[in-house]
Formats: sequence, C-alpha cells, structure tokens
Amino acid sequence: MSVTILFLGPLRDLAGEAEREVAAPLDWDGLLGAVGTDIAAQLEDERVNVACKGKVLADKRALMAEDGDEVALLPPVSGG
Amino acid sequence: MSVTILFLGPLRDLAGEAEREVAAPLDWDGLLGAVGTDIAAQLEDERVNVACKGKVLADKRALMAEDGDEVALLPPVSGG
Amino acid sequence: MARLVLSAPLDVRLLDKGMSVGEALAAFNAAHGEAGGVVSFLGKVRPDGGVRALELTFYAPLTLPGMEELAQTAINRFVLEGALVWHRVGVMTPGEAIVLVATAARHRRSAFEAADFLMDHLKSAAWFWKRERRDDGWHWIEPRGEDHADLVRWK
Amino acid sequence: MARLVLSAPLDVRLLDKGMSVGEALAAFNAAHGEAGGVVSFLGKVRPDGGVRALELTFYAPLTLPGMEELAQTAINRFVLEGALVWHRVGVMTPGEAIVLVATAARHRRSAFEAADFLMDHLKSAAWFWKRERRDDGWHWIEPRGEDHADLVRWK
Repeated sequence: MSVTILFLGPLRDLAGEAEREVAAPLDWDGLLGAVGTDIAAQLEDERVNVACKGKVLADKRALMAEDGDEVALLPPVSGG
Repeated sequence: MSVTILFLGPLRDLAGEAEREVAAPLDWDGLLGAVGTDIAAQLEDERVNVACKGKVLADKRALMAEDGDEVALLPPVSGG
Repeated sequence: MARLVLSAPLDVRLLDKGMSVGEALAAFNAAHGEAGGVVSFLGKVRPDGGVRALELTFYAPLTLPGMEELAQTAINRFVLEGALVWHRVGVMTPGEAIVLVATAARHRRSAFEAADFLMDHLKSAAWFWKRERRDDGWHWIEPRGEDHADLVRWK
Repeated sequence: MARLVLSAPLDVRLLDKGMSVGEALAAFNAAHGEAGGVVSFLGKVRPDGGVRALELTFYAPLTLPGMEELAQTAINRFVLEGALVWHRVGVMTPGEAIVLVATAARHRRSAFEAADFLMDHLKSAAWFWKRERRDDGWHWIEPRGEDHADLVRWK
C-alpha cells in the first residue's frame, strides 16, 4: 500500500534522496505534506511538473496516486 | 601575338569549342567581332561577366587584353 | 568493425556512453541516398568556464518517448525523408559529444530548418536536467532565456 | 586507411572524384574539439526528373579563390572556429555527393547560420556551371529564382 515519489534534477539534492516511499493513496495535499516544506514550495511553481505512472499531469493539483504508482517531481528542464 | 578566349558553361555549346585564339591586342569591340553574333548578343547581357588574366572585370567594356592574356566569358552561374 | 544499422525513417536513441559521430553520419547518409540535402548538428561539452564535467539526468518514462514524438513532429512538419536524434546521458567531459541530430530532405532549406527546430526543442523542451562540475563542486544549470527565445520562433 | 588531415581553420577543396563524407566529418570534428557546435550540410544529386547525370564545370582562376574568400567571410561574420567547404566538379550520378560544408562555432546558432550562408552563396554566387543529362541529352541549368531570394537574406 505505497506510492514511490521520485525527485528529479535539483529536487533530488533538495530531498537528500532520489526517491521516497509514502503511503497510498496520495493526492496533492498528501504530496505537499510528504515532501517537506522546501520541496512543497517548489511544487507551487508552475514550471515544476508532476508525472504519475509515467504521464505528465495536465493539472498536477488533481493528482490521485494509488498503490504501486510512481509519482515523479519534474523541475524545469535545462536542456542538452 | 595572340589572346585566348575561353567559353564557359553554355557559351561553350554556342561557340562550338572550348576556346579560340585571336590576334592581340583585343578590346571590347574586337571581342564582339571575334565571337560571332550569337555570343556577341549574350555578352550584351549584364549577367554575363568577362574575366581577363583570371580577374573579373568591373567594367567588361573596358577590356584591353594583350599578347598571352586569357579572356574568359562567364555566363550566369547555376550553382552547386 | 560491425556496420552500424540505423532504423528509418527515424532513429532516436538515448546513449549512456560515447558515440562514433563519423560512423553515425556515414550510416545516415547511406540510409538516405535519394535525399538532396542532409544536415547534421553535433553538440559537444565546451571546456570553458572551468567546467570539468557535465552530467545529464533523465526520466525514462518521459525522455525517450518525448524525443521520439519531437522527431516525428519534425518529419511531418518539414517533410523529411529521415531524422536521427541521439542524446547522451550520464557524465561527460569537455570535448565529448552530447547530442547528434541529422535530417534528410529533398531540399536543403527543409533539412536546415528541421535540424534547427530539433535542437531548439532538445535544448529547452526535452526531459533532461543538467549539472556541471567546476572546481568548487557540482552546479545545476537553469534554462537560459536565450533558449526560450529560440523556441518561440517555431510557434 | 591513411588518416585524413584537414587544414585549419579553413579547409576548402575542389574535388574531381567522390568524397568520403563520414571520414571528412570525423576529421573536422576532431580538428575542432573545443567547439560547442558543429553543423554540416551534404548536398547530393537527386535521382528525380529523369536525371541520369550532372556535370559541373568551373574556371580554375576564379572558382577555388572565390570559395576561399567566401569561407573566410563566413569565419569572420559568424565568428567560427573553423569551416570546411568541399565541392565536386566533373560528372556525377544520382546519390553522389556534390557539396559538403561544415562549420564549427562556440554556439549552435552561429554554426547553423554560417552553414546556411555558405550554401546559399555556393548555390548562386560561386563560379560553377551545371548541366544535367536526361534521356534526351544534356541540358544547361539556369539559376532558380528561389536561390536568388535565398541570397538576398544575407545582404
């Protein structure tokens, strides 16, 4: 009964780890509560995207992750 | 005591030969007379250039070729 | 040396080690023998600003599918005969290739524009995160304003 | 295979037989290891319109010097680290390379623009005359209006 949160790019440094297991189900408020205040503040930035099950959410605030889902936090990309 | 006239590109077909030896010296009127009426008509086209001793003449009508000089008739280029 | 075989019309790859650029371009050229024009772009790690190394991270479920979609968009928009889009991930040192793009089209203008389009999007609209190691450690790179301006050209 | 050595920053050649494109680009890339971006353009004879062969003639005292001057202009204007400009002359068949251009610069935009600039000028402002052989014989090619329009972009 868990969801895996993945921290990409600079969010990984901020989180201090690459991923974290949290209890399922997980919605937007649950996510903000699970990641700590620094990352929660980043998530409010419109340029930070959230993917669930490998798909970018059109509305990240509508997140609803279930058991076994992977939720990826995607900061602004910095190109190749 | 001769000047070599070179026919480039389509002018070669019109001349029926790649080059022709004519008496030196050779000025613009002499050139028009030496190349035949078809090529003389082409030479009046501003897009047709004339080079003497390997340099394109800024004013082809100021041509003054001397013994041993090469005069090249350059039709519009058609690129690579 | 085994002969490199590309998939056509699209060959899109994420590579975790160095690429043989001459071989890739020779194979791309051979695969598109009837194209009038072939354009390539090779991006390399520059040694300036005290950069010792560069690391690109990616997110597997998004990065390669996003590159494939981008390449297909370029093929349709610029009427290409083919496209190659290769991108390194992991740690690279100055002089190493980061990205190789090649486009084949009937006319040169289409091939040029498609390569330019692909690069502008790879630089600022593909799922990569970049950091550089300098003498004082690793630094995450923010997207440059110039890159966003480049992208707006294609809207 | 003897290793191909290019002259730097400029390598300008008129070639009377085929070129090894992959080898040339690998050598150019190696010669400009510190450039952030390398762009290449390869133009080939297209098999359409019933073209069996293409012949390019040139005038030795003007053609190569003109290409060298053009390449030097591109280096100055686009602040290039290097440029390669190779052009075939003589008779070519469909699929064969006619022209290969490569540019190396600090930033990709300069490399793209310089390659585009070089090609536009080679296509309509270099000393070449072209004819095509079709089933009914040889035909001289007139410059296309489109090529002149391309050239005006750089004035």
